[in-house]
Amino acid sequence: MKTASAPRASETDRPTDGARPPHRLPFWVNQRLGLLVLIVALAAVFGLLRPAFFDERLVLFPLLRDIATLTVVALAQMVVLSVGHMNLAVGRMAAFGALFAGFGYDRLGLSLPMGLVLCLLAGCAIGALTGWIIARAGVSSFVVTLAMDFALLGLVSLLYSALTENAAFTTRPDGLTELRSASLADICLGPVCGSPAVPQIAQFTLLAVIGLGFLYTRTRMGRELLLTGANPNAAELSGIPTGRRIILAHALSGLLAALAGFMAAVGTGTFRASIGEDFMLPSFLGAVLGGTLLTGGVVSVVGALLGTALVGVIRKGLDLLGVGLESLNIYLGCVLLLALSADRVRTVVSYRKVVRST
Amino acid sequence: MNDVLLECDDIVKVFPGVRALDGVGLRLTAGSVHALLGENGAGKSTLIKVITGVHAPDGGRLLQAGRELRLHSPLDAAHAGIGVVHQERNLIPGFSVAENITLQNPPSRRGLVDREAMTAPARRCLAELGLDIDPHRPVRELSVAQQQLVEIAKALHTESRVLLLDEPTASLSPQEAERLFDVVRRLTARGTCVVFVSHKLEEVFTICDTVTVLRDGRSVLESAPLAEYTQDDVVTLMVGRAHAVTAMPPRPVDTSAMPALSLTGVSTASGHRDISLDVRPGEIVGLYGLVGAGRSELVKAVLGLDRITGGHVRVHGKRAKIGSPRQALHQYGIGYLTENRKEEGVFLEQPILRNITVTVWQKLAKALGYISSRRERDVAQDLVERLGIRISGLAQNAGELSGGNQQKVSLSKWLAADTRLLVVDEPTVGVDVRTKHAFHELIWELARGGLPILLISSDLAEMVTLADRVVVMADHRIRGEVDNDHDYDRMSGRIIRIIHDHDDAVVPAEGASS
Amino acid sequence: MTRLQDRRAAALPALRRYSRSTTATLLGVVVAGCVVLGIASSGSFFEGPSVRTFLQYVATPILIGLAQMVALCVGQLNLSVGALGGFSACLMGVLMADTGVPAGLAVLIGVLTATLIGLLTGVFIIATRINGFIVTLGTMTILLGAQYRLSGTRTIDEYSAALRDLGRAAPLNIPLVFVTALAAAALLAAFIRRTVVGRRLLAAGGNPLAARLSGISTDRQIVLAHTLSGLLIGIAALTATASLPGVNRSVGGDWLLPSFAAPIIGGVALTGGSVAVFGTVLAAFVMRLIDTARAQFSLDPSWVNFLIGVVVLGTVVGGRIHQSHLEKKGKATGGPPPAPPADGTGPATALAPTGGAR
Amino acid sequence: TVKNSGDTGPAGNAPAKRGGGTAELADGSGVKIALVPGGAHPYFQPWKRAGADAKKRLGLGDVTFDETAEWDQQKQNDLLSTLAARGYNAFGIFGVSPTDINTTFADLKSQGFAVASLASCPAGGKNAADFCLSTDVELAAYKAARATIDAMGGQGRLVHLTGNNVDANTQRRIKGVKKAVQETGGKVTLLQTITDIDKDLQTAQKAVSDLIASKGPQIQGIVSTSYNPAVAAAEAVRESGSKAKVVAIDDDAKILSSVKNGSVSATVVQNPVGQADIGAWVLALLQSKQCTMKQPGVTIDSGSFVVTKKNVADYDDARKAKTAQLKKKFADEYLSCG
Ligand SMILES: Nc1ncnc2c1ncn2[C@@H]1O[C@H](COP(=O)(O)OP(=O)(O)OP(=O)(O)O)[C@@H](O)[C@H]1O
Ligand SMILES: Nc1ncnc2c1ncn2[C@@H]1O[C@H](COP(=O)(O)OP(=O)(O)OP(=O)(O)O)[C@@H](O)[C@H]1O
Ligand SMILES: [Mg+2]
Ligand SMILES: [Mg+2]
Repeated sequence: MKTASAPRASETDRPTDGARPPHRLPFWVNQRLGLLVLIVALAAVFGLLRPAFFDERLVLFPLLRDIATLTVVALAQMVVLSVGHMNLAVGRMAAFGALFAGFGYDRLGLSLPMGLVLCLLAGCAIGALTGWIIARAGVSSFVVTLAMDFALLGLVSLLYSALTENAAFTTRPDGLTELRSASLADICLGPVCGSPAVPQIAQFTLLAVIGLGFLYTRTRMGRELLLTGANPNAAELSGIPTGRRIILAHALSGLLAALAGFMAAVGTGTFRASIGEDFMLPSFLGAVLGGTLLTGGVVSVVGALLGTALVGVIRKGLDLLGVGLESLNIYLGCVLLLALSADRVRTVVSYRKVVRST
Repeated sequence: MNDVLLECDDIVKVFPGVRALDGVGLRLTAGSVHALLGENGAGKSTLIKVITGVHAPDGGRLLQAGRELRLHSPLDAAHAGIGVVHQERNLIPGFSVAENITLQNPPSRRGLVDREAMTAPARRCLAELGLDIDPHRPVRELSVAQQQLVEIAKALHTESRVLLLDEPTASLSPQEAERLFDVVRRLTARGTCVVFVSHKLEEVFTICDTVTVLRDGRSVLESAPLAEYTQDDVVTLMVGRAHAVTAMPPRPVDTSAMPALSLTGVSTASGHRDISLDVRPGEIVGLYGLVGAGRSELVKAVLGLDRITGGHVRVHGKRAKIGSPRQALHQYGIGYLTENRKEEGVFLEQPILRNITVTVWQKLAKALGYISSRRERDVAQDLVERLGIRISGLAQNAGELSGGNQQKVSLSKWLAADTRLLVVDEPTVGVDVRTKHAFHELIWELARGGLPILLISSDLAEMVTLADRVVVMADHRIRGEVDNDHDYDRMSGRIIRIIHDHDDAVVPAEGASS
Repeated sequence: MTRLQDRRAAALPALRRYSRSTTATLLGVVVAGCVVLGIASSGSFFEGPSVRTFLQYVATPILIGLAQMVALCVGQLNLSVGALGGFSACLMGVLMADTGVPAGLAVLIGVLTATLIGLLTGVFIIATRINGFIVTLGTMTILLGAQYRLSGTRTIDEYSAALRDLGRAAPLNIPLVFVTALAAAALLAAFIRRTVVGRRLLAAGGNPLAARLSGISTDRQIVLAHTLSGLLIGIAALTATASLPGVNRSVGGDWLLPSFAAPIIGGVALTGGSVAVFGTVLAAFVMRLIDTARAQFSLDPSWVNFLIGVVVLGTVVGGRIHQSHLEKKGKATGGPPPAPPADGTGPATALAPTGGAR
Repeated sequence: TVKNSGDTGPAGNAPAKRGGGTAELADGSGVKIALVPGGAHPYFQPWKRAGADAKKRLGLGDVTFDETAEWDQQKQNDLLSTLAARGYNAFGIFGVSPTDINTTFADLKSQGFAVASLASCPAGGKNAADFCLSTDVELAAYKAARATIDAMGGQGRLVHLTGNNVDANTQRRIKGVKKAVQETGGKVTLLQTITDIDKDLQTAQKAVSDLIASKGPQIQGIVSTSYNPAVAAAEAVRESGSKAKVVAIDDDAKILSSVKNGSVSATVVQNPVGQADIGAWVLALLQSKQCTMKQPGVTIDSGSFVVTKKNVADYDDARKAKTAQLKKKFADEYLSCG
């Protein structure tokens, strides 16, 4: 059905996580590879301009910690995008989850892992509720998650105001401070220790990436999620329980959002209402940059990680160059668009080559 | 009358991984009907898209009246007097029929569209095809076949010297097709050249004068007079070797068995009244009717996609309340191949692999829902080979396949899922001769194995080949029933009579049975 | 055949009714809301100053909602609504206050700049084939930077008194800015319904491939949509500059979400091909009613947010349950071809094929 | 507003001399100070000039002003470590999240940097920075409310406009205003506290207009403890001809001009110049190891002043005097040098 002679987005962006790469296209046409190359190239440029870019403790560690958190946020969005929906309440679901963790630590005296479990359960529950409403009512996910965003925005502030003095739970369970600052350097196998650049909190991200990667490439659920997103009518007619898959996607999204909220709280120190306020745009940006289609049916787990990393690296580099606020955003936007246009040239050239070689 | 209107010279078109056209030539003369034939994926639609400016050719040139013609967009083609009906329906769902028909050059005054002025020409084009629909209705409310006709009406509206019809009759019944041929004859009499693509060779031989046959993107026969060839010659050219039609082994039906699906006095929200119908194990029941008769709607209602307002549905003797196709599949084992492949059949932007295996995941899944990609691929590969689907890899997107191959993909998922009752709605739309035979054999074999099959088809020949009995529907009611004696002419006569006699109150069922 | 025609004649109005039901619901909500507020304020809600205040602030949501609607119409999202609006407003302010450009000229430059930026965004999208979502996110970032560079942290207010007077003028208590917004809405509705160019725009959104095959350049429509979107944002910026106490870097800060909310609540599908000018206007009214209610009942914003969310979610679920109840009773006749339940995207998207540059 | 910086130099040096030379910075060339506000806001703009002046005057290695934190604690943390990587070794910080900022301070301290909490102190009474030099947020709000009550003539109904509800500083402001209202013993009542309207000017304007449209006649005073609502309130009150008195906070040019034209009765000015000026000086002393804090984590009020039409011309003198006095106090009481 493709009619454009130039490659269209869907032709060249097709990520490979969900399926094997179309074997007729060589590996370097892969979009994720393009992102990786961009990231490495930008890091090299920034490293040359400011050698401090490779400072493990002061630059790479926080950078990776940020990427770790925002990747989970992007994954939370990606999961709903896979069924062709959106979750405008990602940030608020993160705050909602973090509220429960904070409450658990502060009032119930839970241990670190138990609090996390409570947080994830809360996120999953609110996500499932959202999904249920969407599936049941058949109303656009945009409207429902927007309404959910409002409801949670109000609820979370009300609960914090009622339960705390300064709109934050400040009790810290044992291990929280360590989790925040621990890196692989704290894990040693005999004399060999890991890199101090890699934060331990990234383990959650790793788990999420592997879990979702497995889900989307290897399992029935993952495939059914994608097909539900690709064409809900055809999916329903093919015997896929689309309603249940929609609920599943939203529940997973809530769970991941809550995980991100927990990670954000660990990163800054307390469980507060403002967690997740700025999650919405990065969630879309990371996912979409990575090759996930807003129209559903195509996701890329690794892409979400790379997309998030690209933005993180650009921002970090600009910070290191000491770009002030009056130029920061201008450069940020320009670098992003230029980098992507450059990558687009690569894709077009590679596509032409493939066509010529056929 | 023998002036050449358009000439293709050594056209090449390459997609990543396939040379869809590899040096194709074509000469179109005024006042002729030119058949463009070839198996699924041979490159017919691609050639048409090159001629209409959708694809830029990677080699070769187009000549119009001896001068080279460069097309940069479909609009250029329209300006050059080339009209087209593409294989896939391409209408704007939210626009009215009239507006779709006049989309190319809407009547307007000073930039303002003139809605009144578009109804008259739209009515005229529709009337030419004998189609009676309100031009103000949005096309999303029309049935697939009606949309197909609107698409043709749209092409008629742009009065062109060269008219390319890519499988226009695929989902039409012979009666509608005949109307179309009248139109085609009128056009050629005016000096238009019509290019006609079809897999129904009978049609081709009734109306075409010249023929080009494509195989694997090459023209194996170029602009030759059709009269010099027989149907078998053409098939041999298309397939590349002699194509023998195997006779189907006899298949007895136990008429006393309990019906697998039985409708009694069913009426639906979409207007069906008093529908009674039985399908027994091992039986192929044909459901025939003109475009818009309500066959597809009836099945959809049975599958829970529309409300049943009266009567009973029994599956294997038990009263059934089916709420969704999913329930139909998993609880009652009913598979439904939709007629609307583009919107409900295939997942265009998804790999072929997933398109085929979607119905079997539940069976393949092990602990944690893990699906071994090897086994999945085996299932798909097996079907791809059985149906001869032309793909460049299982990971290719279904949307990149030729129309007929998409249909096969849509079909194969129901063959993969072993269901206890199969409903197939226009199963061989756009499927080439060889595969159609293969498919007929497959259906036949399934039925021989005891599977009850409800076959909805506008292809009367297909009905006559496969069905045990044909139930005729018109205007949302069952008008009669004919036992199949596998004689095309006799059958078509009887069926037409039933359809046209329905004003005379109830027509007694011809033949026998229920 | 006659029976068939009868049936059709009966089905037609029913279908029309269905397609307009969103608008009808919204109209009902607006009327009911006004009545409730009127009673609660013991009539003062209908007095001159209240009416004026009410209408004064409907203008912005209408204009930005329409701007977003035009982009949605061709299946694009415009994330730079707020940033572009804020930037144009600051540009007008700076031109008048700092460089002494006469008000008329400054306003013209501002609106034209917004239009031009919209045009460039569109051109960039089709030239690079990068997802419009990412591109507008990029332009959003750049424009935010530019806005800050123009205005810094100050509030620019030393500009034309005449412009401000116009911004506040309200003959018969109908503010001019509101009239401007309504005029824009009417013109836009006429443009899309009546002109050939407008129909092309809608066709390209409804089925990009079909439009292309009918000789309509989808690329051109995308550029046109972004340009129009820019123009409407420019007008929104103009009304903001005229009616605000001054312009600063916060202007446009909360336009993004309302710009989506208005058209989507008004019945526009995210997938393109549908417009609902009246629905968008009504949705803007609904959102404004909530503001007013908040002031009228001295509600705590947390409670307001919570209640909005819960009420919308409740209505969504309740409405659907009610509808299926009706269907069971067989009262709904001649409804549209049934979409599979729980496809989550509503009937409008059920048929809209995906594809095209989004 | 910082035209006084020329003479703060001598004023700054004076107490140092009296301290026996010990509090006078010997060599600041190794000290690189970063002044990091929570994000862009008019309040922090004086830091830029004051920081640059301090650099010149004290001969510091560098002083930078970086507002790219964008009101996000995580971004601010990242920014701080990036600044550390760029070689900055002393930090004057306005923490985005008062409940989280101690963690950040502790991080920086543990890496051997001098840290000052400027313009806001961590929530919860504990301060992990070397010192906190800030206006008491609650006190400033209290003063603003008092000023409003005075302007209202000691009775009537008051509305409080402020920013993000779930922010520790907002909660403190609300407390401050409530306290002032309570002290009137019922003569003044707090009609409403409207939160979450500082995000942008249009929201603020809409909220204020709605308020005046629905409750206009009942309101005698409006106190705004954040920027955008103050701008909006001044305008709305003048427009609608309401008799309500508006009291704002901070001394952005727009607010000052409103004070001058009478649409704002008073504004409570804090002391950002002093914060940056003294902050930089003390940070340099601490980072160069010339001095230590006698009592680490001590909180010092940088002062707040009510500015009305009467003293709008010369309120800066009072602020300067307060700054000089603070310097002396630092040299005499808080620092132990040598
Ligand atoms: N956009 C595309 N991208 C990649 N391959 C394509 C694309 N369009 C067509 N092809 C390939 O080109 C070949 C020719 O396809 P075409 O649609 O012309 O076949 P056809 O002769 O019309 O077949 P059918 O009878 O099934 O309609 C097929 O192998 C098809 O897979
Ligand atoms: N009385 C009617 N009023 C309105 N629409 C009708 C009426 N009768 C038929 N139609 C239209 O015709 C369609 C009937 O479609 P259905 O798909 O069931 O027919 P069919 O017998 O399968 O024929 P085909 O699919 O070949 O058109 C309906 O979808 C509807 O759009
Ligand atoms: Mg074809
Ligand atoms: Mg049908």
